[in-house]
Amino acid sequence: MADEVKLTAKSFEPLDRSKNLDSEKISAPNLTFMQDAWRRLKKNKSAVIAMVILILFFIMAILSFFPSVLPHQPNAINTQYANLPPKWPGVDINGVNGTLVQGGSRINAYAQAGAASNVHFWLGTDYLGRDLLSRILTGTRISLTVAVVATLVDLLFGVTYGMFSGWKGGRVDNFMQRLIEIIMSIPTLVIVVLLMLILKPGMWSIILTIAFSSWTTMARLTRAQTLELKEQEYILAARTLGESPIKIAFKHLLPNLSSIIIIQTMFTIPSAIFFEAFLSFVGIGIPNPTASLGTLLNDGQKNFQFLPYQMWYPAIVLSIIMIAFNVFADGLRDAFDPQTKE
Amino acid sequence: MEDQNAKKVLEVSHLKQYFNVGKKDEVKAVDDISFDIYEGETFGLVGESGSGKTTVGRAIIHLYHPTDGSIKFNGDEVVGMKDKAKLQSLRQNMQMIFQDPYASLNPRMKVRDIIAEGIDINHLAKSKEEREKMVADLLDTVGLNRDHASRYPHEFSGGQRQRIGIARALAVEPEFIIADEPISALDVSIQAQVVNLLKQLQRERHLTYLFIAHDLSMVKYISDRIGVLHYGRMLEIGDADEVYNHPLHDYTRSLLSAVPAPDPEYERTRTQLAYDPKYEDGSKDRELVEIAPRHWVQASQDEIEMYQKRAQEQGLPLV
Amino acid sequence: MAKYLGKRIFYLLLTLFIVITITFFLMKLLPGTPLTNEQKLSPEQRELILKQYGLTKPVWQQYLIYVAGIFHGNFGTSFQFSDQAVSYLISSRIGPSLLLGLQAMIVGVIPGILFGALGAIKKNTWVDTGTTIVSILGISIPSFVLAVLLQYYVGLKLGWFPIADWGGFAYTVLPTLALAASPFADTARFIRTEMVDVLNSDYIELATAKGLSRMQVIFHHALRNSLIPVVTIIGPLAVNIMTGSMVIENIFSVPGIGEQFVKSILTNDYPTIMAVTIVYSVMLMVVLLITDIIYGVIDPRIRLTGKSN
Amino acid sequence: MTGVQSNESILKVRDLKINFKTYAGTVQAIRDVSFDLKKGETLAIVGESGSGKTVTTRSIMGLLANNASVAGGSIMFHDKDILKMSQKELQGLRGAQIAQIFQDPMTSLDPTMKIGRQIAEPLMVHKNMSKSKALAQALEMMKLVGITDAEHRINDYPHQFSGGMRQRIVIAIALINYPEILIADEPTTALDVTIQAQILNLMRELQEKISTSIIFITHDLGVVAGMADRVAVMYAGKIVEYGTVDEIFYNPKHPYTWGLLSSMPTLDTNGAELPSIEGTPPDLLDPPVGDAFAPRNEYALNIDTEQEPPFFKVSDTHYAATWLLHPDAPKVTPPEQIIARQQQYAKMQQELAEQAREHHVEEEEEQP
Amino acid sequence: ACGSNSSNSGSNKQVLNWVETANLPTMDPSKSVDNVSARTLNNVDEGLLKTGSGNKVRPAMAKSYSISKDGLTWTFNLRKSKWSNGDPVTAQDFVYGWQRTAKPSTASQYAYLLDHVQNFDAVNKGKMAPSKLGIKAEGDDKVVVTLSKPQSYFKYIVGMSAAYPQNKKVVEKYGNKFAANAQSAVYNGPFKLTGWTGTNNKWTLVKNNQYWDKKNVKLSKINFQVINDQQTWLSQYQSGKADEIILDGTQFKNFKNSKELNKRELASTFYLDLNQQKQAIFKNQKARRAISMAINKEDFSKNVLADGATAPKGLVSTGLASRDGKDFADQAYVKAGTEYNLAQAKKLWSQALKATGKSSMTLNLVTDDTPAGKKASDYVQNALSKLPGLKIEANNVPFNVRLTRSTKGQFDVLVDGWIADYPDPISFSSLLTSTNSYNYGHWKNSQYDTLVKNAEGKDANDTGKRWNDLVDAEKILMQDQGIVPLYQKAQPQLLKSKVKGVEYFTTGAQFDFSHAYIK
Ligand SMILES: Nc1ncnc2c1ncn2[C@@H]1O[C@H](COP(=O)(O)OP(=O)(O)OP(=O)(O)O)[C@@H](O)[C@H]1O
Ligand SMILES: Nc1ncnc2c1ncn2[C@@H]1O[C@H](COP(=O)(O)OP(=O)(O)OP(=O)(O)O)[C@@H](O)[C@H]1O
Ligand SMILES: [Mg+2]
Ligand SMILES: [Mg+2]
Repeated sequence: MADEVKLTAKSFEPLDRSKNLDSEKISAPNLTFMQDAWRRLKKNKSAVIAMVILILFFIMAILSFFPSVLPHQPNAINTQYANLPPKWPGVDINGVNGTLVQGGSRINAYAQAGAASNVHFWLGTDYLGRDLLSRILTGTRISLTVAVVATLVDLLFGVTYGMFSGWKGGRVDNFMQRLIEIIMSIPTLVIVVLLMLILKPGMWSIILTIAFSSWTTMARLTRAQTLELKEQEYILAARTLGESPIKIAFKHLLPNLSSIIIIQTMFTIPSAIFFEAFLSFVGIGIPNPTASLGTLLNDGQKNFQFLPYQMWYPAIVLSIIMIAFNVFADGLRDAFDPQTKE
Repeated sequence: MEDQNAKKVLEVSHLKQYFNVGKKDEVKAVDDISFDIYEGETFGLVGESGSGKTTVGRAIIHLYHPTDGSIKFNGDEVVGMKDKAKLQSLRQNMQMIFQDPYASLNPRMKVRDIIAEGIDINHLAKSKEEREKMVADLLDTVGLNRDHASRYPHEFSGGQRQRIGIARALAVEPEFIIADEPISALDVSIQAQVVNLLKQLQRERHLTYLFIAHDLSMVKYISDRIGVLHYGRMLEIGDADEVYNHPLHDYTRSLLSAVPAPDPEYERTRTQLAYDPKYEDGSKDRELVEIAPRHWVQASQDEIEMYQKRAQEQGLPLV
Repeated sequence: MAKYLGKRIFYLLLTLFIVITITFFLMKLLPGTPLTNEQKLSPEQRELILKQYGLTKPVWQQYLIYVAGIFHGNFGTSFQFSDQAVSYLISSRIGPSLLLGLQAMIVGVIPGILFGALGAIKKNTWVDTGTTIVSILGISIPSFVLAVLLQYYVGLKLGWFPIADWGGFAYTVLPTLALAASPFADTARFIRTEMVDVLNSDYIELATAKGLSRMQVIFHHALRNSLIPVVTIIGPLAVNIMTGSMVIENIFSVPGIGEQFVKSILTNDYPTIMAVTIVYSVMLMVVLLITDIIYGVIDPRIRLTGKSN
Repeated sequence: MTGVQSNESILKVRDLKINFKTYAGTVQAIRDVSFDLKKGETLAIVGESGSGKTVTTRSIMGLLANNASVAGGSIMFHDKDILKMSQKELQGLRGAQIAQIFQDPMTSLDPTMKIGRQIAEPLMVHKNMSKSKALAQALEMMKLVGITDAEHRINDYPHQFSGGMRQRIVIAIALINYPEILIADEPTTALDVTIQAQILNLMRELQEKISTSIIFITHDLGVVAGMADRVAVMYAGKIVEYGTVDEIFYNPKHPYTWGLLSSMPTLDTNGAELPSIEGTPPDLLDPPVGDAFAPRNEYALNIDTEQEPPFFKVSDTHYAATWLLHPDAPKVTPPEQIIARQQQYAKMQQELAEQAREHHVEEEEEQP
Repeated sequence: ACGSNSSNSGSNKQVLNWVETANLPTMDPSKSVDNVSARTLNNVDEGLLKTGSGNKVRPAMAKSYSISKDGLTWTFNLRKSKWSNGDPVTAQDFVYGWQRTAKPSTASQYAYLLDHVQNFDAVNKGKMAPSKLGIKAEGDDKVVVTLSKPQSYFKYIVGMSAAYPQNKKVVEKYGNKFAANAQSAVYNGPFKLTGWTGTNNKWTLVKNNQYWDKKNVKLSKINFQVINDQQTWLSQYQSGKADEIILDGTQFKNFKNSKELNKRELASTFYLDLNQQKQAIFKNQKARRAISMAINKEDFSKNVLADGATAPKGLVSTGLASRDGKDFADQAYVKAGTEYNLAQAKKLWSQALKATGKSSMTLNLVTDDTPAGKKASDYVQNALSKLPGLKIEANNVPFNVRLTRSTKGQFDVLVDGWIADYPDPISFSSLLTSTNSYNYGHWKNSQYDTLVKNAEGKDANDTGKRWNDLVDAEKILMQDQGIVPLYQKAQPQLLKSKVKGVEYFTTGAQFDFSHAYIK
């Protein structure tokens, strides 16, 4: 029952309706869709770390365009200093003090090579005495370029193809899907190998071939999604208003495809990098003297037992980039999903 | 209520809309239906799920290519219309409000841009300011706050979203609106808000509605005339009160008997009529026949008499 | 069903035909002949050798002969191995590749499913984080780096398994592990995402409401439904593993078809390259067909219909 | 209507408070909810979306989301507090003594399991029944819920059934163990009227047969009128009014109930405008002081913004939480429709009284 | 956990585990073109004579031979010996084998080795019946070969697989499946082949009990396995699964002091061909010299290859042939031809470039993608890029593609290599004659041509003159910088110390296991 609190008569006067009690007044922060995604992304610590790492790698990759900022010329040969292990000035820990085990005993490789005491290579050198750090940096650039350009092609072509096919539907769609099926039935490696044999070997051929074989997945994904989206009532609404298909594609389809595209892109990038590495391993990768992470790994693998650093460092860099891309992709996916519980 | 010789806004005759024609899973979603809608009236279309209501609406607004039949809007044939200018004017004069307030708004567009889409397409605003003002006015019209223009759809409740959808349709100042179950996804208390808004807009702007729903009480409340759809066929057309109070077709009767009312006493006594689709089977040719004035029922020649008797029993004058 | 299968097989053959045609003419663009010591051959000898390989006829005739040969299982003669039929070469080498691929799929996919499911069940706990990290690592390390590490540490240093060569189960262990990393990681991640969705679905709630324990819910309802989309990736993945094992085969000296493919590329052995391509395509298409059928078995909703989407 | 009813409460919910931890803060989804469920009765809970109906029932099933926390209260089922039960005990409870029917028949069945097995599963889990025996019972249950040709359909998958049929299957699953309590969370919202009518009839019939108590959740007052013995009206995580179905429909006291009732057109509603409840429900992250309904209430008093209204007794079975029932409150005229309803109620009461006199039947009185 | 049964218990078991880096493509003596089959054939079959360590020739199927005065008739007296199936090896088998190699339908790519044999050209072109080839059987145990011109090194040629005897019965029985797997061939050498299916990665040589000298064959088995990966190979060696490994540079460095190390020299020179037909600038000697002088061969072989390879003295490799204790390479050494002098190189290149009227040019450098090829590519590209106005584009291509591109002249600078077929300078010298198809750079020098021609013809029987002809030719080649020598290959090998008696020679098949044993 009602507990007896002091209730004044005034309490029982009708509430003044003019007093605005509408909770609707509180306006939501005025953010664009991208800003909202960005805000969510910023909340995801691991994704932010991954993003920072990626940005760092991209910066380093771009900086490596200017050889003057690199510790050494990446392609400069100095055979006197061939196969020197890492040496960090002032640090005397095995692994970074310029010593290595040779013929069963630990020797000072720098002394053996007659290097002055001020000579040090942070990550060691390769068989031509080229600085591994500088090569890893340029190698990262090449690998990222391969990945990014291949992905761009993939995006522009794959997405357009998928959207068109899905939007048109019917016979056109059927035909376009058959075409994709045919391309997909040729194993990627076979396509790449065939194209590599025909084209002049080089970075651009690799990019082209990787792009050529990877866009089908993107196209299929966007097509499936487009098929679903085009039945959505907001698309129908746009059609009843007389919006042109092109505009519908840009205003309605693309934004709603964006997360799936981004995620797929984030998977394409690492696989392109891997593929390049793999091609180098098979012996049809980037031509020398250009380094890519793949060629570096391939070179390093051959002497893993005696010069383990030559494989470890490129492998670590590659793995970090991969992990960063994966984590970042996960983060982005969550950020672009408004359903994500924050 | 419209008078007999009011202008026909929409004339649908022998409309057929089949899907997957020629395949095993052919669906006759709409099978030879005809009806007219007069200027200023609300024509309610009811029927159970899958009866073809949405399909009718979409065929009228040129989202589908009908298999057969004709749809005339203000006297112009819509089916197969190719003329760009005419199409654009059709799209300006005829609009649609959708069923699902969650799926009908692009989640990645601001309310402002959603509402202004039609304005942009038809170049109705000469400047950015004018566009802004039009949007604000539309928001006012549908009872939303002007500030809401900068928000995203997901920040609104179902009822508010439906208002945004209405504002979008109104933006091009149409004269005819197809409302495809605009309230069935909404909560009861919100339904009334939306229905009130639609009614108010009709009064202010002399709109004509094709109102699709399966909630019969709401359809009856809002409509002037009602068509009952079943298995893609129109079974009964008549004035709202007539159809409700004196249903002639068995299906309509069964449908009405299934509607629960917020009245326990009535509910205790209500019995649902079982429906036997014998007056619908494909064995006979049936047509809409005017049994009582302005009250049509789908019947074959030999069934007319039976319906006339039913009408008489309910005290309806015969034609 | 029969009609559906018929249609699929028709498409399969059509695709195969196109693949054959494309590869054949691409190969014709490539430089090189079966001759390694071309310089020292008399023109007569040259002619004879080319004739032996059927390379003196006009290209379109070669094409017809080739296509006709395929129907009889004849893929021509290897350039690398003189007088060896390519079909023999491939059939004698496909076994180890298939075995490795199969083992790797089993070793990768099953723990992958368990790992992924575990992550989903323990969503947002340290278990989830742990499984995620492991599976990301699985994706992030190139298989050949893993192979080198396994070979050096497990094979040479620990001496647990043979370093290379082929000759019994023990020899398959290291290559299988190196190969299994990527299917493991892929399935784990896929299952996790899928399972999180499934666990949020109404029927899982109903299952819980029936009084099923968490484990019963997961094994009777969640797992099967999470598997549906995974099946679609497993097919191509399996083919990739079986065909993409060339690096692993190379490192572990496995006499497989992948290793042979690399050698064929390096020795311009075009008939073999072409045949391997065709074999790969057939495998891919057959696997895709099988996955579609399995898909239907797991998911009754799409059973017996001609629609694959 | 209903089967055997008694006065025995098999479920007592007291002062239930449930919060959800979210990124934005704590959502106070259930704020002090108390009600009883009697043996054999149907209790309807109505209220608009987000008012806490589902959360209430989920807490009864012990199925709260991970981020939920029970801030207080108890749910006594046969003298045991469900909120304090272990997972094992809860598993024993679910699907055996308490079962649930969900809203959407299209998604609540496992798409990859034969429906026979799905129906039989609770038997196998709770009664350790062999599969074949359980399937035999499942078949009986399928027939009971009106699935024609059950023998053949027992091996079908959910997608081979229509929505109405699927809902029957869901009901069969819920009833297979003859539960004491059946929770139906909007079981017909996704269905159209004719199917809805069938399902409701079915539920009534089954209730009679197995005399289970039903908690029926819906926002469709028409359905409530036909199904319920008693009704609880929820708003913003609270029950604002409860009583017998007649009391709620013919003599509602809370302005929110008024709004609900009058915003629904009946077949004979006419007129230019439907009365409607303007505005939107409050944000439960930060529930307003006083009466949560005040901002949307045209009869709001000053005190509504200051203090929460307690329950005022209308009759032994009817309570409403509105300051309008306070003796000091001004007399307000409810909306027309409500007046009409009250008049009808008065008439009914009168008739009833007359009948009672005539037949000398003693009316049992319910205790609050 | 496994495989423990084979490794250590083998000390008294005469089993050798050998590694190859490529598959065995054929066992048909007429068709063998590669190292692997040459090596295997050399141990399962035997020709008239056999080349052993120190390039010494010793009797094999022929217990003795004689040469006519004019050097044109060689008579071989066969010993009694048998094929592995028990058939006797007869003079007819040699006649049959040689005819088979020579006739065009066999399409033997190494048939040219027999080009001094009378009528070879006509037979090889199909213009004459094979029976007209200058080889005759006199009875079962005498083979008489008639040459069209004297050939002092013919003794080496008769030991090569193209000149092996062939069992007509067996060859005809198997037709074109002859020697396509272990069963479809017979062997007359110390071992016979088993376990080879034609395409597999493993095969085994087991002692041939029909071999005439079987009492000196100690090994009962030689297991071969194909390993493609250098790191894997080393691991296999270290774990005792392989008894030998050819080291790469880094590995070499780590085993420099190992007792198991054998530095194996090879009669193999790698050099650059400069394509005069494609790039006119290479017609200019200055340009060619500039290229040579820009490359530090010493540095490359010692520090980059670092596997014991040496800086070459010219085209003909060191250690291939000597006369009066003087090595051919030393005698023909022209310092300027291999010297490194960057300053001079730049000067010369500028001059040459000016003469063409261009200020800069881009040249492509074609190498194969073997590890050594890659290293050469890296190093040479870097070195040449230092020349003014020169940009080098490197093309690393698979070995067979490199061959194709060489033949078709699709290169500007080519890293080419040659392994002597037999230990005579002519094996190298003949390469650079203007008509030789291996002369990919199309360097032309009539004096050189004449000198080589004299060595093969007019002076063929006069060892001294012939020697001088070839030395002079080599000098001309290097003075004119017809090619740019890069390095002389080495094969540092680790061989388990328990393995004894493996015979090594620098040309052709390289290894002979007939006297090897396990201690
Ligand atoms: N694009 C299509 N392809 C195939 N069949 C279709 C298509 N659209 C609708 N149908 C079928 O046509 C019939 C009528 O569908 P429609 O959507 O018009 O029904 P409705 O009356 O609007 O039902 P609801 O009340 O469920 O919205 C249904 O059986 C439906 O399955
Ligand atoms: N897991 C959760 N986390 C946070 N908030 C929740 C959660 N579950 C429910 N809520 C909130 O609790 C409140 C009550 O929700 P509930 O689902 O009980 O409403 P309802 O009355 O069943 O509504 P409807 O008619 O839409 O089903 C809502 O405000 C909802 O947002
Ligand atoms: Mg519809
Ligand atoms: Mg709910």
